[in-house]
Amino acid sequence: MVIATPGDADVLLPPVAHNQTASHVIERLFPKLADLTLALNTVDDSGFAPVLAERWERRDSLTIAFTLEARARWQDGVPITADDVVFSLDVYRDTLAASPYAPSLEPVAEITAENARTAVVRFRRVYPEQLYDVAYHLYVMPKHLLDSVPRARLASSTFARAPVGAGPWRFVRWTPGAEIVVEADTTWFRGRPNLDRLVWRVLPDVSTAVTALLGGEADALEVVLQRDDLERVAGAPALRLVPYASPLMAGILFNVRRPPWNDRALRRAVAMAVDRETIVRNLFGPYGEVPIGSTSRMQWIAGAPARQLPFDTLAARAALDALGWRDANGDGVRERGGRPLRLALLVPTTSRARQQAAQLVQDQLRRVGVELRIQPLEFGVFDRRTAAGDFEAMFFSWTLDPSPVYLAHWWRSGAPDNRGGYASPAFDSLFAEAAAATTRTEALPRWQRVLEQLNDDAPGVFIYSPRNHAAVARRLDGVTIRPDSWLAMVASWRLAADARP
Amino acid sequence: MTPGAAAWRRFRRHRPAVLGAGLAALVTVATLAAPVLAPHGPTAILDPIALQLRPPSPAHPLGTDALSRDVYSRVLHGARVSLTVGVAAAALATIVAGAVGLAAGLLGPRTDAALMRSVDVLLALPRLLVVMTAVALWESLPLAALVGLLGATGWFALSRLVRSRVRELAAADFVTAAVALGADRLRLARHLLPHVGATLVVGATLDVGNIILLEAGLSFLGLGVAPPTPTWGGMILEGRSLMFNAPWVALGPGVALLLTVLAFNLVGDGLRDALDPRHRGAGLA
Amino acid sequence: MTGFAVRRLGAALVTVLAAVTVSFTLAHLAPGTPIIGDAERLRADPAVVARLQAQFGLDRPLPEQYARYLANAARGNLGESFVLRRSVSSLLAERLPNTLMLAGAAVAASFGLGLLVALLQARAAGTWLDGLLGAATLVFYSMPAFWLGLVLLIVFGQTLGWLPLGGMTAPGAPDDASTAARALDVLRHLVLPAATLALVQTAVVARYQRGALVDTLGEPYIRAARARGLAERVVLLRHALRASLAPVVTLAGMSVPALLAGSVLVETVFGWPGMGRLTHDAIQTRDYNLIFGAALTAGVLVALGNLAADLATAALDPRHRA
Amino acid sequence: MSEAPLLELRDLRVTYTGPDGTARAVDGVDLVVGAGETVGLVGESGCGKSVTALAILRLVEPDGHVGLGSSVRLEGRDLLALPLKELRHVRGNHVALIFQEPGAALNPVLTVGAQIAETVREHQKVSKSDAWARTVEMLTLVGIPEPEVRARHYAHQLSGGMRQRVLIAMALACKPRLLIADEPTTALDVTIQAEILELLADLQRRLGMAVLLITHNLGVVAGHTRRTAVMYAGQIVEEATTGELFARPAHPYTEGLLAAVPRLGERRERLAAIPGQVPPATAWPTGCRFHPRCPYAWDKCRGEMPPLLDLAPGHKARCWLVQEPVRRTERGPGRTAAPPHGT
Repeated sequence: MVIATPGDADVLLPPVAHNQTASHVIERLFPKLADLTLALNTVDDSGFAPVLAERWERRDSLTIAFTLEARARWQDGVPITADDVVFSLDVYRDTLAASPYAPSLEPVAEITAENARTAVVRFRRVYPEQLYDVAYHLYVMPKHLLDSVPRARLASSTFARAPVGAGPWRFVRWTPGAEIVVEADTTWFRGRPNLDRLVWRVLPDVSTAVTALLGGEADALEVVLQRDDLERVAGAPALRLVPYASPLMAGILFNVRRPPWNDRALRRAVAMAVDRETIVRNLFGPYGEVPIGSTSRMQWIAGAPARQLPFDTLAARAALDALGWRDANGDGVRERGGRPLRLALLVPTTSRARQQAAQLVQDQLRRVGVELRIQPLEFGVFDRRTAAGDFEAMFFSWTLDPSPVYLAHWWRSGAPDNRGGYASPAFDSLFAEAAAATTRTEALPRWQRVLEQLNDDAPGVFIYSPRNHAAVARRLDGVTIRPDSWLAMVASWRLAADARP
Repeated sequence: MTPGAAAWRRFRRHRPAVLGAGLAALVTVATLAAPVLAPHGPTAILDPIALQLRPPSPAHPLGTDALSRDVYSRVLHGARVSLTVGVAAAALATIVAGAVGLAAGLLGPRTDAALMRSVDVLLALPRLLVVMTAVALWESLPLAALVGLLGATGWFALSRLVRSRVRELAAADFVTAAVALGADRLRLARHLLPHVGATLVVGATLDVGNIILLEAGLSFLGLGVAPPTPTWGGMILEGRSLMFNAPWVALGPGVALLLTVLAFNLVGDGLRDALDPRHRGAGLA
Repeated sequence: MTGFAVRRLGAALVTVLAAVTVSFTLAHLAPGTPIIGDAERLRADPAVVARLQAQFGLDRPLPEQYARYLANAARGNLGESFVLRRSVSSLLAERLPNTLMLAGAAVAASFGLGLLVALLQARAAGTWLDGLLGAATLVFYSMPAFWLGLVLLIVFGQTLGWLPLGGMTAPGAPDDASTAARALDVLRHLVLPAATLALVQTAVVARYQRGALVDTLGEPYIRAARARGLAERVVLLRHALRASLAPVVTLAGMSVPALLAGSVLVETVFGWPGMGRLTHDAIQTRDYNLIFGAALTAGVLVALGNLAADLATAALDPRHRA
Repeated sequence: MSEAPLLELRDLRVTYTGPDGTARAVDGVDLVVGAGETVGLVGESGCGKSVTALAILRLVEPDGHVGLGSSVRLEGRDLLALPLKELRHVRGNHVALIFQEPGAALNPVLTVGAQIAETVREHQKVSKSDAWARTVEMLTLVGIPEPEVRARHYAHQLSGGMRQRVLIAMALACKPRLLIADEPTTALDVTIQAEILELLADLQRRLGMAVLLITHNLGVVAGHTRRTAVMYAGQIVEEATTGELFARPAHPYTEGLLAAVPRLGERRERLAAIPGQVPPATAWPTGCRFHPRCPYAWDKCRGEMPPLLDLAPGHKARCWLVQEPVRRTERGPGRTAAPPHGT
């Protein structure tokens, strides 16, 4: 199967890889202890299936002991032991390796190898998603091949370009800028994948990827986002669209440290002037939706009936007037105390959807007398400036974690990814309550209040959450997609009976 | 018949050049009269849902883009950036080229050697890459800085032509006479300027086309003027990802770009043939 | 001869040095700091950042960084890419052949075609054919390469479906594919990008060469050759073309900067994994070492181009063999 | 009747059309060159003699046009009507041409030997090595030392005299029946001029070819040609045996030319020259074309163009003085006050 991918991988080593393509390949090659099932239930242990660990037991509220599968081997033949698990956590944690995933493993106090087949994980505190954190965020790597590599050099090691894993797939080759090939490991201890090989074909952008699919040069594409591309795929006889809930949510984030955007009422007025429905229809046609708040379709809390700010230009104008922002000089932009109501919005040049949406927002805000200045930036610069808080507003697009607990990274006071500086004791306490709930039924109303708090405070405008559609060739059967990671179930995909040679 | 009139006659007879001049005039008029000629504003979002990506029709002769803006109106307005940058940067480059060429030709062999060696080296730099690096590293560059950058990297070849023309003239009798009469170098430069004028005018005209292409290339790489200001290169960039679905988005600005550059190149060729009789025959038939 | 060689070598060295110096200056004049790894790594921990800065030598004063860079470069060590986390030389080694292939094909094609057009025009100077071809070359000369690429892509890639849409190889070629099959595959992918680059270059060659040919055809020795009863083909190819070739060959050697610039745009349009795209990405992500490495490579290529032009001129025109 | 002469030009007319109008560069020239004969064609530059030479081999195309009524017969065959392929067989093979600038007539990027050899191979079915042997032989013949080495040289490596020898070798390589030498010595040093002329004369004797020697210098034809035609403004103005011409010039132009010839042992500050310049070919004067420069001109000369008038057997001149010789004595040439140079 040829997978069209817009953009090459960076490195094929779990703790240091950053981009999508790399993570998709890595997920095929390296084993986790256990993995989420299709239900994406992160809260309790029933949502997990064994992978490297054949079973696990909770010894106390802070300890889980994993028993490793006896047949598990690295693809060079060396058996996988608990030492590898210990080693892997150490790599993730090493500041020299500087893994971006280290914060997700922060709740893990330590892992010890009780014997070759038993790895014992101790957590720092009691919370419902302990298993999720250690199983979902930790890939196990071969200690015997990586131990000798200096940690700061891991990313540039030869291993990171030609990894030896223990997943259902085996690395074949990586031709940078062109393709990455893996093949089915027929000896894998949980049974071989149906397909023989997977090829990631690097293409310059989604549109070209779609064209490659239409031309039969590729079989699958993770997301067809925009309306025109979707319509092209929908009209192609050899392809079909496989819908799945998207982990993505995008919108505008205010830097609330910068006046006048520290003014909650001003932010609310601006949020009310944004016609999110029109933007979503323009971008995605019928294939996207307006999120209920800071969540995406994929998260199980997305169905909560959260209260939102209405789209109401009149109310927005009235609110702005009331705040003293008026257009006295008739230039179409409101001002207060001689200062025009301007908002500089950083948008990465790499995202066509965000560029387009930003221009629509610009047009909509102009109608209520707010001038939006779009500043397109290369992604690296965009990321650096927003991380440093050097911005007034940013057009973000977040790939959310299956667990809503990770919303904390963005909104909790002083959290590492809280780029806009939003700080609300009310939110923090509501969040703590929600995260402590041990069942979904108990948690849902609490999460709804979390989302409503954010909607009310308007630290951002939550504009769109696409309805993801993978484009897949009709000759493929059994295509199941787990929303958080579209290729998670690829081992069970197969060629349709009539497509077999 | 004065030399000027003779040149004008030669230019008028040069049919492609007249065509080019007509085209250039048309583009200039379009630039100035864009607000009158364009049925819509360049950034006017007409109806983001119903009028998105409409193919060309009587209402929208060049179709609409993903934001339902009228491509025709945007192309008209896009001429402004292209033309402003092209003409201003070419003018700047020409002034520098003239100054450096005169200096090299008149200030003695040492200055000459130093300047021309430097020009050799500068000529070896890929212009697009240098400008690209500067633009990308400075994150957001005002239009004037872009003009400065394109002008500052555009004078190398022309300065060399000017210099050799100056050297040729310096050997001529009237210059020798002027030197014998004790004319200082500044005066001499003033004497010579009209004579290198032809070289400068031709060089400037041809460089306008080059610079317009360069600016479009930068915009195409996402390194140009920020949206929503329409630029042809930026419009082609927007149209690029849509080229399979809505080719008209990239087609309109591309043709406009082509015609504009073509116009300046035609005029430049015509001027060269008209002003520089030695060059006749080597140009375009 | 030795003097000639030394002078040329000196000029080449200066060219390379200038390329590096300009990129170094631009990079350090620009506001902001280089991105090491990426933003997330930066955010990780100020101590880590400092350590990485030290590791890459970015905490040193500028002149020292420059001197250090040159010293290392002279030893063949171009450092490590901050973003791609691989040695710059291995990245360049990987991408350079692709660009050379693309540019080489474009140069070869543009020369063949350009000379052909020029010959047709010069032979029929002043006729409608000359005018038509002249107009055609001027149109291509005035055409933005990236736009031409898009148009070719739509026509030959999408509408006609004759040629692939981008990249350099078809995906997932079996490991046991024959060398010939692989070469053919790359060739199919090469056609459109090379044609894009070549068509613009063809216009340059044709315009230049037509002028040179028309001038040469007016030379007494051409009339003398005709007077000796030589066939028109011999007069045109052996006498006129050869005698007028030197300037255009020089032009080819000097066109390396233009080709490099063109390759940035064309590689972006076609997703060709070459130097141009690498350089573009390096500039966009402020990958300093990679920018310098690319500039160094560009300088070397330009110098080699100039050198090749000198040698070719000497080979073509005995008057220059001094 | 007798056989057709080697070369016979009848009413040769060549026009060029340019931005300033139509130039009648050659305007009705009749000329005969017999086999083995040496004929001189003399005139100032711009009088049409070089164009005549080129027109013989149809080398004026495509810029120039040969008149419809003109004919150029080589042994009876009209070269003007010949298909290009057959004409090429004549060029360089039966009729060879050498030009005045020996440097400019050699291709700078090919070795001189290669240029001779290619001519041989164009006209004779010989192998490369045979052609090369012939090349060396010819270079030896024209008196070039170390011919093997010189053959591999480029034009810029040879002296002017050497180049002219090479051109002669090249012209003679195919043993032509007619050699047209257009100012073969003008660009050379005086001492070398004589050498080259001697060489030509010598070769002509040995190879038995005819030579049409074109020059602006009557001194060159003296002693080298049997007959001489004088050209002015596109027309033959006088034709006679060389001795007759020198002894009894009939046309004032010829007189002028003779006066301009430096005589041996005579040192003069300035050559006596004909006042004025050859008018541009786009605007020949009406009447006798020489009348604006002629010291004898009277009304008839301004109004009516004289035909070629027979003066003696084999001596013709295009001048009304032939009919009214008395006018010559009435007004001597010395009486005209002419500007020293043209403007």
